[in-house]
Amino acid sequence: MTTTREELSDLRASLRAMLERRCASERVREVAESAPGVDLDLWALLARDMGVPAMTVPEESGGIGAGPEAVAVVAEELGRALAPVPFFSSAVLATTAFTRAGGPRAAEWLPRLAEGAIGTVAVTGADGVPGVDRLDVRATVSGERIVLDGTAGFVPDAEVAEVLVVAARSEHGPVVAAVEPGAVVVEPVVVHDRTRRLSTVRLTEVSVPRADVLAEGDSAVALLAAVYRHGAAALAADAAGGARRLHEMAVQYAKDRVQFDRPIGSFQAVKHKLADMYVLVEGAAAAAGGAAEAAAGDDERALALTASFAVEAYTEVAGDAIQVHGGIGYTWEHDCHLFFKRAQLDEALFGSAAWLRARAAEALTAV
Amino acid sequence: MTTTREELSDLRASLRAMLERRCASERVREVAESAPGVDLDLWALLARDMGVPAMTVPEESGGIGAGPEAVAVVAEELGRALAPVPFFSSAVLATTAFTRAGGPRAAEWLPRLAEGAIGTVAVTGADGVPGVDRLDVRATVSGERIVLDGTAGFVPDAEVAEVLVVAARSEHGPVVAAVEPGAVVVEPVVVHDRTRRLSTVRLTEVSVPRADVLAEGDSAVALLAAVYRHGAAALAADAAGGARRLHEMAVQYAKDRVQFDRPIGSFQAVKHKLADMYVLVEGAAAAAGGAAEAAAGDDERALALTASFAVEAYTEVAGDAIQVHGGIGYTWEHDCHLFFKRAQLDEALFGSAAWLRARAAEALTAV
Amino acid sequence: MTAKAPGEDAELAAYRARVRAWLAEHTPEDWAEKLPYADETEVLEFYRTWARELHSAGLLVPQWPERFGGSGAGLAQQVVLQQEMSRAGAPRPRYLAISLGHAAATLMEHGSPEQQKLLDGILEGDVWCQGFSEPGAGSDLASLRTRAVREGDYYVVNGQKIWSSMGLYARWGLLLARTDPDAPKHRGISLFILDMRAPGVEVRPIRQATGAHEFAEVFLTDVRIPASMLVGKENEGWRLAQTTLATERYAQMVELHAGLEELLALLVRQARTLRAADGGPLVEDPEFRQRLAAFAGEVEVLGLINDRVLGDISAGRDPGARGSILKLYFSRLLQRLTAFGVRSNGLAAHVDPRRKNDLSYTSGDWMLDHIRSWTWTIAAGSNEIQRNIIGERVLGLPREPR
Amino acid sequence: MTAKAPGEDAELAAYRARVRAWLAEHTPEDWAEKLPYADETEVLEFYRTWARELHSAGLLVPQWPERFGGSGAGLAQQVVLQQEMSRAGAPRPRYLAISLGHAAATLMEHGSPEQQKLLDGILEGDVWCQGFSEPGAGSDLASLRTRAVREGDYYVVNGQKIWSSMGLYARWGLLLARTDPDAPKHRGISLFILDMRAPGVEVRPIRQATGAHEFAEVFLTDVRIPASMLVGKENEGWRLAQTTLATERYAQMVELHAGLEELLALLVRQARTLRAADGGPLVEDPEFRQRLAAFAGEVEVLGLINDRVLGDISAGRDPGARGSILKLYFSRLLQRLTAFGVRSNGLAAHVDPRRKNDLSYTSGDWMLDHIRSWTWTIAAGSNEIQRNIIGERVLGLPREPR
Repeated sequence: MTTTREELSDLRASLRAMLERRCASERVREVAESAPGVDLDLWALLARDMGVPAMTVPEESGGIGAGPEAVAVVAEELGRALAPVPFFSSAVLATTAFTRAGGPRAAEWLPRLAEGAIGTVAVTGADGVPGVDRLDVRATVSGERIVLDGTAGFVPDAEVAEVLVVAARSEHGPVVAAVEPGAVVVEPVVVHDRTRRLSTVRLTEVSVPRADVLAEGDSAVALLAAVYRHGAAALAADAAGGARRLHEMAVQYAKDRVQFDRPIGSFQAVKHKLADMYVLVEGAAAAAGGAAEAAAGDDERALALTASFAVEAYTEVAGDAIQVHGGIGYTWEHDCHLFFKRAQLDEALFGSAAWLRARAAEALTAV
Repeated sequence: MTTTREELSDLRASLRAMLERRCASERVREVAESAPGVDLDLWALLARDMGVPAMTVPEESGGIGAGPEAVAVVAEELGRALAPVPFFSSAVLATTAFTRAGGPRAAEWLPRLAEGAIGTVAVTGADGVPGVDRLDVRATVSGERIVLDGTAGFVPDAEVAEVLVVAARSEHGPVVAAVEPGAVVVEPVVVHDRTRRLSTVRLTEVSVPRADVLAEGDSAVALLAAVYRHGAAALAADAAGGARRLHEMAVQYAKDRVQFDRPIGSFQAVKHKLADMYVLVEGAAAAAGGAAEAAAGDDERALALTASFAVEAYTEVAGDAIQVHGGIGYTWEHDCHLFFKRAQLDEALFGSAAWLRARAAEALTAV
Repeated sequence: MTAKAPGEDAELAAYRARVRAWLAEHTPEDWAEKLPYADETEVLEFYRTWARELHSAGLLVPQWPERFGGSGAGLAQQVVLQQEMSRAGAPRPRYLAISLGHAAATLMEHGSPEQQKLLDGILEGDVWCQGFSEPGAGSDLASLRTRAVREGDYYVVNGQKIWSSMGLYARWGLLLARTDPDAPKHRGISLFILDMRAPGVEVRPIRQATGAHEFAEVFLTDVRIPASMLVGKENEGWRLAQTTLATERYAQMVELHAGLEELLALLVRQARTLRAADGGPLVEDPEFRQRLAAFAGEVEVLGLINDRVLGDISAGRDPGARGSILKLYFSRLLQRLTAFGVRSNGLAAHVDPRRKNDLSYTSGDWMLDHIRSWTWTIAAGSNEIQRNIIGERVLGLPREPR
Repeated sequence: MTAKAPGEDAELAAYRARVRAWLAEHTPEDWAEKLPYADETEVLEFYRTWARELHSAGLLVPQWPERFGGSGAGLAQQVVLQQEMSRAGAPRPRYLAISLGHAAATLMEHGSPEQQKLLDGILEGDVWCQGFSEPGAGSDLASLRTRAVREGDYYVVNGQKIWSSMGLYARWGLLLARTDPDAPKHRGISLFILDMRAPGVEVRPIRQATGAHEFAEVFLTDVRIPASMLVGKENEGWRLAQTTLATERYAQMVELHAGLEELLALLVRQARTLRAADGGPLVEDPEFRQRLAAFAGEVEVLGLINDRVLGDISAGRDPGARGSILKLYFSRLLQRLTAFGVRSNGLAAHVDPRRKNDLSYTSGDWMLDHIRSWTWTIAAGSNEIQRNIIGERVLGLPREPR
């Protein structure tokens, strides 16, 4: 589905309005301090009133099938609000996995995901790094079933997921299967960024029927590559949204805060820092747009180049924002550190900037 | 020989005074545009009046045997003046080689070098990179003689050298020998930095008597390592001296140049850049001192860490100095570019910053 | 550069094929090797000829409106043209950069019909220069002192210009001069078209750190400029020059971006034979690869930012001060990328090919390209000025007290 | 740290052996694992005990003059002590940083005999805090508004302090307050010793981004400070605080430098089991190695700069404003090095060990250490202020117009 510029602009405005109402930073902090650490009410609202989870689900599977620009807009606004909702895990990762897999399990799950059911993927190594060669779950064939053993680390929203897509290595290449949450052990891992919930997922002789296998061999490789790409693109958009918000905060502070009888924003040291940050913010926004296109277009090189730029720009902007705010920006009560920690996690999750660049370098140096 | 702080300070002052008189930038430009591109008159003067080449030669070999601090002071002042003299090639590289070699050839050459005779070393690969494994000259034994074949690149002052110390690879490890200039082909290589003269040295079946072999095997490895270390330390000092001079120029310009009805140095954009440059300048000076100590003390790790810092700081200061000077600093008539090009060459010559760091990493990660 | 609307693909592909075929047939051989060693007159003649040839194929200024000799080509076609010129290794007429860019934009937007006739000369290869900066007015351009006094049908101009790009080679110049000495700084300045052959115009080359003479000083002594060569209204030259400069920056960026991609491609080719610090092939060195990819990412994102800006412009939306963003971003990227090229090439980057003429910033002589990058961080509003513009005009931060 | 005079070697080696033996015997076990999870009172008691133990061995303040309880140890011994504490993994009494540093320096240099008696308490583990910044006076410290009015033998103090390091735990405080409201900014300020248990002193913790409470707000309502607790002369507190702060910075740097070396060593140990972006061992990755060596070079050079400064001080030469250089250099290095630690450790760096107390910047929790680095770039004169100081006081550049 293509979207006009005006539609995108409307989407952004209405989503921002809702999030400013329902997901102010007090609410983010409240969710962070309580179980399950995910704002299920907000998620339900986003599903019901805005159709957010449906946007990434194809029309033929009961979704809206929005284009990459629209998905990027949603991810940006969620990042801007630090929204603790399972958009990344469910609407991006799990939805991409089922969409690429097709078949009966996709037909079963995609309509539910579109309505707000939560899925996630366990497709990284124990250290949370993506890549078929980095998986620490092994699959062995046992008659008509496949048995999974091992660990996937830093799995998002596994505590609240109703279905997990698990990737494993086997003798015949990778295997991707849908697994019920009851079959695995989910151990929460508390990270500094409290707006995201991550877990270690352990599988001990988890026996899966053939029917739950979503992909094998080459098609599993392609499915996983797509999941990694869309994941990186979503994090890039999250970064672009967060960076812009932080920059707005810093600019406002620089206009308000007076030192040496002048607003600090009148000093070149601060003004020029804010200008450099703005370049990064505009770059991150352009990069997030490019990453969304590249993910949809299966362009590995462009995806890696743009996504790595965006997440790294976010960490830089976040650090500079603290510096501009001075002591105040370093307090627990101020929101700077929430963005800072999310920025750092965006950079590391589902493939760091360095991991992405290593992939880009493959394409750049291919003869 | 140890030197007091006051003696060092006197040395610096008298050398600076002489160089300001005899090696102003007009003179540097004049030498650069004419053959042989080396200021032999100035070198003779430095030898006669200041004992500069004698400082690196041990007392027992007819020199002064000054300590590393004094040598660093000399290299700094020569770098500050962009002096086109064979200090690096002859007083540092060749003198270190003969001193470490000892024996009859050293006894012959060290007193001459101390008086200002010019020697150099051809101990790098064709690409000018140091390292026993990077040599592109091969040595084969032929009866009582050794035959050298191959190329050494970017050899300093080979056009005016009266003796060359050549390193070669052989079946039994490296060989280092003293070679007469007449036995080799010297092809000048014009580099952007016109204050240094570099050449490609080609050897075709150059037959050397056993007596001219300065070191073989492990002792050759040690000799070469010492030459590389002292070379890097001298370039670090050159960098420290040049960086400080450039910074002084930039500070003065920032005080004098008025834009928007104010001296540009009153703007934080310029003021803070000059402050950051000053940190680099002070760092380069401390690093050059550390590098001199480390070279004398055979401390590979400290040498690599400090020398790489200094030469890289110089390139940064040089770039920033152009920026502070604006358009004027970008003209041929202004001296900024002379320093800039020398800074770049200091970084690359005799092992780049990256090359040095690769060596430091060996020491840093050794179990 | 991404984002091609699906509908355009076939048409664009046909355009690409046509451009590629033409360039394959017409691109001069060995120009990149020979031209830098040629005399300036030869170089100028080469570019005049090449510009005329390009124009005859509709490839010099496809983006110009038809009435001025272009074909009103859109952004996508411009991008394709630049990509194909990179691919073919075709010369870009850099001596004509101001002629085809800022001068042409000024004439088209603000010129009288008489002035617009000069566009024909541009298509014939006339070099234009800029007379903006003065010895006392660099970053603080508005404090310029060159005076233009109306005397009947003429303005009589006296003063001195510096950093006049292409000044040494120019047939015409865009000149800023003060026409009202009593007005506040920005207000009393007018924009003129200066005949560089007029009596009283003296040009002296400025030799740059690269050895080239891209810039010149221009001395103006009782130079008589016909009043018909005043562009726009008297005393409104400042605003006029600023807006055309800004617009021009966006258009130019398509070519600048293509240049960065050329530098990256060159570096990858070189890395196949260069060695890393540990002696292994540079192209396989993880540090080189990480940095290469980081630079490629920055280049990619520059293209995306510019796509957005050009998209806004072609949709009639104000791009705001994003020209400052682009200049700041591009110039710093060019500076760091060329530094990376120098380092990657080791001592080979230091060898001086002793070229006589090369105004390119993508000459492949990494050291000169690196040095030349300072023209981008200093000229046409230094990066410090660009940061002020972004801070004050875009972000609304308070000005400094004077 | 290099440059040991040849004569000292045997003596220093003996000192090193003695320190090493003592630390091997006395360093508390598992403190680094347990202490961050302990209650604040336990932590304070731990550090008090440890400080007393160190002092009994002459290792708490060897650099202090003998008359105050030290042994007048020189720079070389201090460096050795720091190196050996790093090597032994011994706790550094960071809660006492101000007590042993700035407070002690102030008392020794400017304190009356009565005031100097407080040094005994410091050696017993008394925590001191600073009351300098105010909500409206951060970077612009001289515009502080807390008032101290002389009434007989007392000063009555009213006002509010913020970013008071160790405020929550302090027995005593160094307080800057305005005693002459009519004097120009810097002139009317005095320095006091504040009894944190005095009536009218209220301390509220500030929770930082790391979760720790290193800083506090201090509210002062009609607090009566005996006139004998005025340090130096009335209205000269500003200069006094500045000079002791500067001197202190040099001495502190020996320990800070040792901390950076600990971080580097930790990172090398971790890199042996971590993996690079391409899946290989991180410790063998050329990019990691280049960056590691670059950081190690910066750490090495910081030590060398500080050696020079301390050499100047001990020879009675004015180190100038090199304190600003050291702070600028150290804080940026710490920030970038901890960022590198975060990146190198991948997602493991994000796991929150949920510690209750950790004021260290070398905790090994790279993310928290990284966040904490902003206290160094912001507090005690932000880096922007340090650059102004270097530009104006060292380089003599003109001040900005006000």
